[in-house]
Amino acid sequence: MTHVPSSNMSGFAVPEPNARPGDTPDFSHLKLDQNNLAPKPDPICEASETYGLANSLVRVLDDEGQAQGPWNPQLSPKVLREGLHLMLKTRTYDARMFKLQRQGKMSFYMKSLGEEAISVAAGMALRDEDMLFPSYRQQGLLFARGHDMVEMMNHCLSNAKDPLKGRQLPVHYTWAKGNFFSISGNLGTQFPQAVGWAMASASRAESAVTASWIGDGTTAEGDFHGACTLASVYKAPVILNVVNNQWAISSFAGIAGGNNATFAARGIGYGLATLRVDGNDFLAVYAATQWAADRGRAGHGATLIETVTYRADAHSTSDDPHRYRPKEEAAAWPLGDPIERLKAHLIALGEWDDDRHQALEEALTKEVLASYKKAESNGTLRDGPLSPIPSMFEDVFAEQPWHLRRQRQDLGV
Amino acid sequence: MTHVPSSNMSGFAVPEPNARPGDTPDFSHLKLDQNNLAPKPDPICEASETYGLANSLVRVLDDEGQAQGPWNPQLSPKVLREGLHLMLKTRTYDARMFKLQRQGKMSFYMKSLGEEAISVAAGMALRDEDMLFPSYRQQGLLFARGHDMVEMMNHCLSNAKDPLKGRQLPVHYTWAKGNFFSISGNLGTQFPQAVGWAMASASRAESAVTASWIGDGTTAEGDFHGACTLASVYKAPVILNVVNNQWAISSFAGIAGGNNATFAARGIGYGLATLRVDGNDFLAVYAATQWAADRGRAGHGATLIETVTYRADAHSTSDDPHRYRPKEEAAAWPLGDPIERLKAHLIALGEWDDDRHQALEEALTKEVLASYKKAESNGTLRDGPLSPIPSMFEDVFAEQPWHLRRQRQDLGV
Amino acid sequence: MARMTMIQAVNSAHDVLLERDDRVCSFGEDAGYFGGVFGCTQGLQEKYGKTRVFDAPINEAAIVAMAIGMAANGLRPIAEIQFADYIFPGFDQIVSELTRIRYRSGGQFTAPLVLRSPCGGGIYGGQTHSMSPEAFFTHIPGLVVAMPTTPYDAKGMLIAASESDDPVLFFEPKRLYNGPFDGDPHKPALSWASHEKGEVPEGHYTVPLGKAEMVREGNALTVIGYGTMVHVALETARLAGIDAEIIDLRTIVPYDMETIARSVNKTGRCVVVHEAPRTSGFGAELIAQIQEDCFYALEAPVKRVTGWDTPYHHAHEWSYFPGQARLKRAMLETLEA
Amino acid sequence: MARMTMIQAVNSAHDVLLERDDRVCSFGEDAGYFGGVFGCTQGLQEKYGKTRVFDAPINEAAIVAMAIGMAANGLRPIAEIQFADYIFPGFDQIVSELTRIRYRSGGQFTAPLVLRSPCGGGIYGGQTHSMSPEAFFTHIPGLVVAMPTTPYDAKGMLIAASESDDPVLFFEPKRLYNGPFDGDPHKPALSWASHEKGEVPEGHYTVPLGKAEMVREGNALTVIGYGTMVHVALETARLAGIDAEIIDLRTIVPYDMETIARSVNKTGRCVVVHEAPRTSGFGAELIAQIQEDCFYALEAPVKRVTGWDTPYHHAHEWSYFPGQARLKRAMLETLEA
Ligand SMILES: Cc1ncc(C[n+]2csc(CCOP(=O)(O)OP(=O)(O)O)c2C)c(N)n1
Ligand SMILES: Cc1ncc(C[n+]2csc(CCOP(=O)(O)OP(=O)(O)O)c2C)c(N)n1
Ligand SMILES: [Mg+2]
Ligand SMILES: [Mg+2]
Repeated sequence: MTHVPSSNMSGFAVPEPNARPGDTPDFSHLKLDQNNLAPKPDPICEASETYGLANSLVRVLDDEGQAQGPWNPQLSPKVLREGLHLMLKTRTYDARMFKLQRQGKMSFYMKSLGEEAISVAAGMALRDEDMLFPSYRQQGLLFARGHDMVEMMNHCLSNAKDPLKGRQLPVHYTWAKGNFFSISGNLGTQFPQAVGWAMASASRAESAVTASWIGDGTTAEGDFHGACTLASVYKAPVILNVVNNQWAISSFAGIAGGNNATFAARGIGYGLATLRVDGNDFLAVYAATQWAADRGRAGHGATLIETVTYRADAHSTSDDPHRYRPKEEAAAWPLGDPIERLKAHLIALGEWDDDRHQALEEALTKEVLASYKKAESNGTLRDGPLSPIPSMFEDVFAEQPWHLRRQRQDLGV
Repeated sequence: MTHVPSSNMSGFAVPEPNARPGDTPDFSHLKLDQNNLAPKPDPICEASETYGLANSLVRVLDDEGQAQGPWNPQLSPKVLREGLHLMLKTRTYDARMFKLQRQGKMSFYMKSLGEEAISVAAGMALRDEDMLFPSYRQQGLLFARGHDMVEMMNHCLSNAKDPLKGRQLPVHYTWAKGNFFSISGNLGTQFPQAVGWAMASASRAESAVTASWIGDGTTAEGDFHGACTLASVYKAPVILNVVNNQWAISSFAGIAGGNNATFAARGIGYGLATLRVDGNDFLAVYAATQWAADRGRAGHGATLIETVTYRADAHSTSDDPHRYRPKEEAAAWPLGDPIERLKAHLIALGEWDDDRHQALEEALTKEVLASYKKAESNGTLRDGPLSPIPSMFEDVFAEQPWHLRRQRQDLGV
Repeated sequence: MARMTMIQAVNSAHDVLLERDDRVCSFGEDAGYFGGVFGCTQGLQEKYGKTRVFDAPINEAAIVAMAIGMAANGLRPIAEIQFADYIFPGFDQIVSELTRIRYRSGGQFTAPLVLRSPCGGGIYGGQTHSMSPEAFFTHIPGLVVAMPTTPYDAKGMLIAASESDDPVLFFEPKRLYNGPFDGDPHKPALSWASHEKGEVPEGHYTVPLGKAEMVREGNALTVIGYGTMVHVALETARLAGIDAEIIDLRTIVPYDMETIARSVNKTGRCVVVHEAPRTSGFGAELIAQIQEDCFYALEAPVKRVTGWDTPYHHAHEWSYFPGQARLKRAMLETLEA
Repeated sequence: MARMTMIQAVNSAHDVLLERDDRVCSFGEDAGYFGGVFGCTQGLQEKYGKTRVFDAPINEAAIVAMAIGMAANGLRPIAEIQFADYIFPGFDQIVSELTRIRYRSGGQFTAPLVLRSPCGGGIYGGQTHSMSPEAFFTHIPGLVVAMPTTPYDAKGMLIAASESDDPVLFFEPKRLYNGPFDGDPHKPALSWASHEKGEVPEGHYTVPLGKAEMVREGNALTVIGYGTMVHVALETARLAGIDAEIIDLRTIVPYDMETIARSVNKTGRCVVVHEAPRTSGFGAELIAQIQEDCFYALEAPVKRVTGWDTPYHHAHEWSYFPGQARLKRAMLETLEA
């Protein structure tokens, strides 16, 4: 028998990231430098055939901007340019909105800088009928679905035309017509709801699948487990995406258990198909989403996808990332920038060039500014006009009960 | 690209057990007939070295009652007889208490018939200092720790000497002196608490480990995930046991996702050491527990153990299993009966015989009866005496606040 | 008309709903093949198939969340929480999600669904099978909370709940499942067969939510309760010969303040009763509103007869349960105050 | 004596506790290296090490459960729930476990620990960063619920909470973190430096739990509140020139009924205020008890000034927040009733 010392505890372990402010960024633990290409099983394979992929990394775009390997979705240059356009649109929008928050035009904002491929590629790979249950960092889905930028801004400005009537923090969009669910401020709650939605679709024999997104930190919530359990038990046509951007707010993925296993590997224990994907690779995200959607549509159940990426800016307008991670960390991120990578690929294909890129950037800047002007004319949180005050008391119930009527009267509105 | 039909949903899946009342029992899906012996890694190995064991089955006692393979804990005949004694004691106690409930002596009871090895072997393999956070079906732990049977019965009878002052349903024991935590009626809550306890032990550099138990059905709760996450993140010296007895109440393990992966495999996603163990094999449970305890004591963190067993009788005194599973299912259980198997092993070793077994059974029956007589003399729920009524208002807070004092006065006690 | 137990009435409501409306589905722990640990959905899986009536994993948060997703996507789920004591893992999905979806989405999404759960004590269930947690839920904007007192109401209210466009939390007093219970544990158990509200029509009917029922008229004082306590109040008044007016709230939120105020303004005296602990129990809300709306009519303080601020005691169940003796004393004190 | 913000006072309480008692540890989401999103534990990990002050996974149930296990095993954890709005995933561990362990084990195990959480609105946090969920917790037997109003109380009460043998839920009104707030959003923000209760001793002291503070004496009516609303009440009374007696409850449960009754019996009129929704808010409990204990002294109904029965509105935050105008009107109506 092994000799085991009877007491060698010096306290429990509290994992720390490789680098804190002042340290040199270090992503070696992620083992992202694997050069062998991940295989691509049939989407209607047994879940167990995907387990190797939980510790691998689905990539299409190599470091030279070439698309290769079995996961190459073989998209037309037109679709690729569309992807680039949408990612750049998302980024331009984010940058402007962030600034406007700083100028007091809205109460709050959250960017998706560096993570644009995750939402845009998924949004493009899915069908319009497919339902989306996002977190607060997939605004790219809205652009991919063609949502109106002015309406998005109306929401963020909490103005009189905010479709959410000023009731939600900025970036907590809802867009029923776009099959985009109401974003919650409570982490993870949407994950099991998405499974319920998917089951309802399946019960009517519809072909739509449902996709949901949560962050690495949020995987720790009980609702993550609830969702995986439901998805497994009922073989629901759902795509459960974990966006591993390495950080929650100030705590790194290791505080969610990410040091000891990949998040994709969580799927193995439920018998779910699992993929670990280069989240900064537009083509890989597109292909993985398509694969999972095909699987779900074919009645083969759910897929858990971990997209490996990096949150390149602050968590939200409320925080300063330089207080908990090295300033240089974003630049050192080994999977690069999703826009730069797709751009390089298009250029390598001869389907894009720097001039067109610059022109696109300028056009988008103008579009965002013009939209903002329009939205601002509908009001801002600071200066109004806002939604009518009596609407505060509406939509609590289908019909206003006596006590809310009284309260409205109490307020004198 | 694979051709995927665009709509072939005919509803989501709702898994069903292989056999319902009237059907022939069928356990083929469990793949329990594997003959190759599971390897035994060093307890301080990397967690990944155990992953194969999540889909294997740690066994020591073969079908002929011979102990074999690397997991053989090489216990002395004395210890083996002790194990047999304790399992039989548990079973005798259970049988009597169940009957007494039927006779109205107590409000409720739950047996552990067929699962005695899981609690007794673990209880014996652990040290007295090790902390236990059981569910309601590990009464064998109390016997293994030498708890007083009369006190146990006092609790179940809710009488004047019930250490829990009549406040808890029967079988929801607490025994602080025996390092046995307060059993909760709320499923799964003890699992993450156990991790906290283990962390506190570790923070004082104590050598004690903590063990907890939940059922297959309970793995679906969020607290299962919370416990695994905490255990993984903080490398806590904890043993997380999933007792897979195939059934929750009327719903089978598949409703917790057990059709699509083993419960042991859940550990892989957290980077926990994982073992799947023949739960009706006293020696295997002993060895696995010892292995996990060694690992925890050595500072190598948590182990998730699935013990595969079968709930051979009703869920509790409130249900009739023949309404949801075949009458013959228990008899068809391929892993046999833990007591019969250990008995056969001892007999094969020449360390036991049928006469001694019968004598032991008779002695235990007498012991249980005598204990019951004593306990009954302290009162029963039906006839009293019970704990003093004013004690209803004690132990809510450390000191009784004014409102509880008032309420006590209101009741006139 | 058939006599039904409350279990049969609940079952019949499901049957009617499942039959009439494709969108209705029903699930919960042990609720499928087995038909629920109390039998409320018995026989329905066989009748309507596995995707209409089915077992759920033991995860109350996931059960609520699944129901939300389904309801938002056009179904009309009725989910069972096996015991009200076990609803708390799902509390976040109820507080933060279910009851806010209509509001936060500006009406773009709704989640019309019913959560059913057996509540209350009186069956020696101890602290984890006896809770009456309704008060927690009455503090959540956007949730209808209801509790029937008879088989007739159980069926009619459950149908109304499922047809409502609001989420409804539907508590069923398990002590009333098989018969009315007047709070005296020493009497032989009564059955619904002998109770007029045990008469339950087979088909579709509704009992409207938000409307209390005056179950006894009187002039001396008003007693307000719901669920089991209504039966206790009726028998207490009868035995003590008190001219009490007794209101069965039926829907706890939104409560029927009109009926309450009318009665209290008439009697000038009031007692509220519930099984749940006293502090911040729903009685507090009723009293706060009654003293606001009926202050000048009140001739005595409104008394509360409630469970104690302790977990539900197992062995001393009948010292915990606010039975006839306590209610009678409170009524007499209120009359004499 | 040093002037401190409420954040610094909370931090200082931790520092004192961690320094004096090995058993104290502190954790929460972002609470370790970063020191919490509001900075309440800033600098403490560096000072006391990673196993005393550390980050927790984003799972509030697991945070509560871990704290329970640690407390039962001899530690004195102080766990942070990042926002009170996010406490609900941990609700079951609080209702079913934390608050029952002493009771159900017959006193063999206890779980003395503190859960801290910033609550309340006034920072445009919308419906998920503004809740005042205290009422839910006041209905749970076995839980002390407290909310400080000043830096001085925050430190003294937090130390008392950690030294108490009962589990304490400690809500910190985040709108008061950096300065007192009287409910007028148009005034420039005040700082604690200019407030006498911003004076906070460096070392150990306690402010006892269960004791209210009379923060203003008066004869015309009693106003009862806690947290931010106390500052609103003080300023409202001052500006309106109403001779109000104002009680800062400080500990919500068990509440200091003696102080309340003494005041209401004196003034005969009362208003209760809280930010939480009205229905089944804690005001209901206070009123129920006041009308029971002070019925014959009351000259007018007790009014509630509260948040509405809706989620906390984002854009119309100041129409949701029960500010001076609403409070003044209620006070005047109560005086005139
Ligand atoms: C239930 C709950 N707990 C805590 C929070 C506070 N919070 C908001 S975002 C966040 C970090 C989330 O990190 P991650 O899941 O990795 O997502 P990311 O922001 O990186 O996209 C936290 C702790 C919350 N919103 N909800
Ligand atoms: C939170 C919670 N939900 C539901 C229940 C009701 N319940 C009690 S035991 C049980 C089945 C548990 O099955 P399993 O975990 O497999 O344990 P076993 O009884 O087989 O040992 C259920 C659903 C409960 N006690 N707690
Ligand atoms: Mg993240
Ligand atoms: Mg089981």
